[in-house]
Amino acid sequence: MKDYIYDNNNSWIVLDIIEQIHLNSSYLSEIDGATGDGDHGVNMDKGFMLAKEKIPLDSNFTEALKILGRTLVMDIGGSMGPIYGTFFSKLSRTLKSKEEIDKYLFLDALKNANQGLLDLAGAKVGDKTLIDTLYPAILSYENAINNNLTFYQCLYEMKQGAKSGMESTKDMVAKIGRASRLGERSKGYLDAGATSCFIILDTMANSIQKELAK
Amino acid sequence: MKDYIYDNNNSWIVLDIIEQIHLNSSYLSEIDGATGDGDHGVNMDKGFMLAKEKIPLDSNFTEALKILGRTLVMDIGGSMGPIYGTFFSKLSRTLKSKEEIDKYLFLDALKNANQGLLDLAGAKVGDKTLIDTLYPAILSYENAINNNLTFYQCLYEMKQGAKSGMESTKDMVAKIGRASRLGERSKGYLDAGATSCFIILDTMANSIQKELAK
Amino acid sequence: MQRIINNPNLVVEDMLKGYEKSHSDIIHSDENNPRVIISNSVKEKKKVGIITGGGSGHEPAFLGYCGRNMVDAVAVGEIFSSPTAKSFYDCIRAVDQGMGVACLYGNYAGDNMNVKMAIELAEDDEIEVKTVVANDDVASAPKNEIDKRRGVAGEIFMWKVGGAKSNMGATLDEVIKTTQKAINNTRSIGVGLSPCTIPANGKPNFMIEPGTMEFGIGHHGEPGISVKKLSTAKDIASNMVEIIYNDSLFENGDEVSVLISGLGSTPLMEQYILFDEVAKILEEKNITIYKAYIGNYFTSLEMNGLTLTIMKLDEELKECLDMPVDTVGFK
Amino acid sequence: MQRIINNPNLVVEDMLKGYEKSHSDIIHSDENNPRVIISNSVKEKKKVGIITGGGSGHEPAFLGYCGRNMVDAVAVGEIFSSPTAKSFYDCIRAVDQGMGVACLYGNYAGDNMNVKMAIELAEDDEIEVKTVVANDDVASAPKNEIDKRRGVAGEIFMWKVGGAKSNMGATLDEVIKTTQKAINNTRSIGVGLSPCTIPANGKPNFMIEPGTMEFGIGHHGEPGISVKKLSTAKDIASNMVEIIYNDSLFENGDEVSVLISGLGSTPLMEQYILFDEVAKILEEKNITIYKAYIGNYFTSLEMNGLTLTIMKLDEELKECLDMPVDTVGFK
Ligand SMILES: Nc1ncnc2c1ncn2[C@@H]1O[C@H](COP(=O)(O)OP(=O)(O)O)[C@@H](O)[C@H]1O
Ligand SMILES: Nc1ncnc2c1ncn2[C@@H]1O[C@H](COP(=O)(O)OP(=O)(O)O)[C@@H](O)[C@H]1O
Ligand SMILES: [Mg+2]
Ligand SMILES: [Mg+2]
Ligand SMILES: [Mg+2]
Ligand SMILES: [Mg+2]
Repeated sequence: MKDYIYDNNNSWIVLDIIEQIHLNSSYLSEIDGATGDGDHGVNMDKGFMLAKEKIPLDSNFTEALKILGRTLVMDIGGSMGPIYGTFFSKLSRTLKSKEEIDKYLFLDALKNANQGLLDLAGAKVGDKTLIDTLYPAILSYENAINNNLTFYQCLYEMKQGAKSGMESTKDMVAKIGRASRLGERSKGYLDAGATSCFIILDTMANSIQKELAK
Repeated sequence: MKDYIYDNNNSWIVLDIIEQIHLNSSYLSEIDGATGDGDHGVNMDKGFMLAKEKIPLDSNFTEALKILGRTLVMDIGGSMGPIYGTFFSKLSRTLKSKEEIDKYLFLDALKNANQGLLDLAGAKVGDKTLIDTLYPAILSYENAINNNLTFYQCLYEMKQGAKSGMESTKDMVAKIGRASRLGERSKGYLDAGATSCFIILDTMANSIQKELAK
Repeated sequence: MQRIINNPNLVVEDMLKGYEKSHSDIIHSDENNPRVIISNSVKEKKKVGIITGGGSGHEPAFLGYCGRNMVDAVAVGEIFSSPTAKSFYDCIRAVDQGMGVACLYGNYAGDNMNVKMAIELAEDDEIEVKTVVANDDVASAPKNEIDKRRGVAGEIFMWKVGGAKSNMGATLDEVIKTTQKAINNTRSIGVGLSPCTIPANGKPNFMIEPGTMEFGIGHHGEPGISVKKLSTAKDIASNMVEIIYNDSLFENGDEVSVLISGLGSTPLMEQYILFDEVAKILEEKNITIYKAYIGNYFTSLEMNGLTLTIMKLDEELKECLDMPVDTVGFK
Repeated sequence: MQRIINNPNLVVEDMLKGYEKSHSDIIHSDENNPRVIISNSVKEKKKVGIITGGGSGHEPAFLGYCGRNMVDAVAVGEIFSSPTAKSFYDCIRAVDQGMGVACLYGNYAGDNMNVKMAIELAEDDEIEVKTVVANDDVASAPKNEIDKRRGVAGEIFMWKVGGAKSNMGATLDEVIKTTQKAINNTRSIGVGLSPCTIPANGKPNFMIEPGTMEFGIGHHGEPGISVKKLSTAKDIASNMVEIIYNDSLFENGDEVSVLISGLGSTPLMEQYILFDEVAKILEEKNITIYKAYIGNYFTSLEMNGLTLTIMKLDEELKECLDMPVDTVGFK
């Protein structure tokens, strides 16, 4: 098994993410409906499907990330547009510095994306947002690197971190965004953004793992 | 016992009517609330109390009727203002032709008032309005005259007619005014205007009877 | 009842106080009768006086249409209840300048009676008063009983045209003739999606089942033609235009003005959505929209629903519509 | 959900179609972006461009304030959701004439982010963009965190002043300075009596118990300062004025403009009743009302409730308020 993937010709990883968001869009809206305005799936689907049209099948992974990021920033508005848009754009910008993407470069990319997001959106861990998925996912990934695990294994750890991060939002009281309207009553429900963020990270990890195993 | 009353100095008969409307105003609004907009008592009370201020204590019966009629026409608006206003104005106009009011003159007055009302308001017997009280009341009064009963007895018959007229509205379906909104569902409730009309006729009859008995 | 009021029996008084204070640049109330709202432009030029009046709860109607080049004086009634004969009479007196007065109002029993009595009073003062009685609501009676139809939002076109015509210097007869033409050329239809509550009553006096709508509802909740399943804006628009069209007034090639009025709690967004559908249908029928008005022009407290009004235009009516006015409710 | 719509996910698209058709005398949409509404008066004289944007569901805000002497272009978002960065960017491009663009919008996370990104895009085109961010809602954060406060109906005064200033020929810095003064001089407070439902969601996402009100509620149902017993208009007015007054801006002798906006289903009648009480309190405090605006100026779909906005005036702000405009929502 390789311990890196090529940037070249790997836009399918991004298309996988788009596919999963599309398949889960009703589910995401349903979760958002419990504490928010029930449109998270619709918002995400709109932007991701728009990007799909624009991504050439055999383009680079980072090129596809860039198109997705730009489409989200430009075309979905709300908070999700700039937030996920920035996330994917920053990923792209870091990853495209090399032709081979190894576990260290991927860590840098995740960290830069996370920082871009924190600068822009101002949510903190514990606010019951997608940050609560992203932050523990990166932490688990970094721990795995520090323990000298392989890229494949690091991605496995990232998925675990993302999952428990997402699940942790169930017991949180929303402090930001629409769900904060409910205060204590927001407890007991997953956060919609945390869930979509899990789907994104989980799918990306799975696809990279597939590529590593080729 | 006399078989006529004087016009002179008998404004108290009108003041009695005003008093009874005032005392029953909540009840009238309550009935109106069941099928209409719940303001019949308020509407009536406003106009009648305004008239009370303007009626000198020792004035004539017909003068008081005229003031009441004019006040209602001028100052309460809606349908009740013109309808009851016309009713009392027409009563006044017929009755003031003589100084002594006997049972025949009173019949003329009732008939003229009734005609004025029909010309103006366009409601028919059976529409579930105050006409359903007024019409049988006049009919009973006229029958009593035809049977050669005394003024006092004729008034008793009028009260009976008014009462059963009012009660007949309970089984009617409203065809006019606000309650017609309910169609069949207006059944089972007294009509508010029919009830206020009963109070007016009943009180007027009682007071004239008192005067006759003096 | 979720309401921002003081005494529910004094809502009209309280509203009028706020109205006068906030619009003293446009209107004032009669010195002796707070239920009479008079345009500040009254008598600033010699012309036929234009008055109207009706129950409250329809704001901005009726008082919002009082102002330069539209209505000169408005008689204000209790909620959903005709103004007094005296208020109509005071309006007549406030606006007459010897050229007569046009009283342009809606076809309701109470208003008919009170206007009739006010006119009798004015006769004693030798003021000539003529009337136009709006009967634009196609849902309220069949065409062969057109005189029984109620007036609804079409009254706004009636006032606009009457006010303009009078300001062009027309005689009373001319004002009446043109205004009558305006209302003869106007048809309206309403739909109700949820009821309203009169403050002094405290509960809605009718119900509309969720998922249904009352097609043809009146401005005070008078029963509609039928209770229908609540469908799409496209369907609703098509039903509304159809019933107006079936009244055999409008034809291929006509030029019209369209007015959509929310009844109270229907968001503007939905009014525009409905308008888009109406415009598409009219285009198909080769009817041109000269002007469109969309908003809460004639309400029924917080009722959910709207009315659609269409007026067939000719050059004279267009000229009247185009005249600028200075009122609270219309521009 | 009792609504007159077609596809609940396309309400904004459908509304915009109707809006454009009915107001083509005042506005048009961008050739390539239907979510950008542009005043027909754009570029008719050389001046600083004025843009804004925000979520839909607040009609007539934001697009109703687009027109001559007010806002030159408006970016239109989904219901209660910020417009895209691209739409803000397209607005900037549509109005720039080399004198720069003032983007005057409300303080919400999404809008802040999207405007920020649009400005970055405009930098590449060498268009200078400066912003004023409305934060008039006193209920949304304490005074020492004034930058966290949300923008609500005070945005209308911001647009009015910014639009007027730019039309007087001011530079970008001057426009920004005066507009910032306008919003610094403005305070608002809202009360909610019943919730609203986003069409695509289908159910209200919060509840207000009958007999209570949410004092300090935001324009999208953001939680208020406290849930209070629903009391009289007099009490509500006094609580509203007091919280604004406690922000230590207004003083004895001030001249102000007052704007009361219904949030959707609150009848005009109640808005005037509240205004009357507000006017009485201000009079007691020796504050003079220069101009008052009452009506559904900035709504939240069919929410029941209203906002009170007060702006402290000086000669410059009065001159700006007085400039006539030609928009759908304001006159
Ligand atoms: N400032 C923020 N930073 C990070 N995430 C946020 C922020 N505000 C909201 N979110 C996320 O956005 C999600 C909701 O997204 P979505 O439903 O698409 O937008 P909206 O709330 O405008 O309807 C929430 O579940 C939360 O995770
Ligand atoms: N055209 C009419 N002719 C006779 N009586 C009428 C007519 N319309 C309504 N009424 C009477 O009016 C009564 C209601 O009066 P009220 O409640 O004071 O007025 P509103 O219906 O305007 O609220 C009804 O109960 C009915 O008896
Ligand atoms: Mg959402
Ligand atoms: Mg009643
Ligand atoms: Mg009534
Ligand atoms: Mg949303």
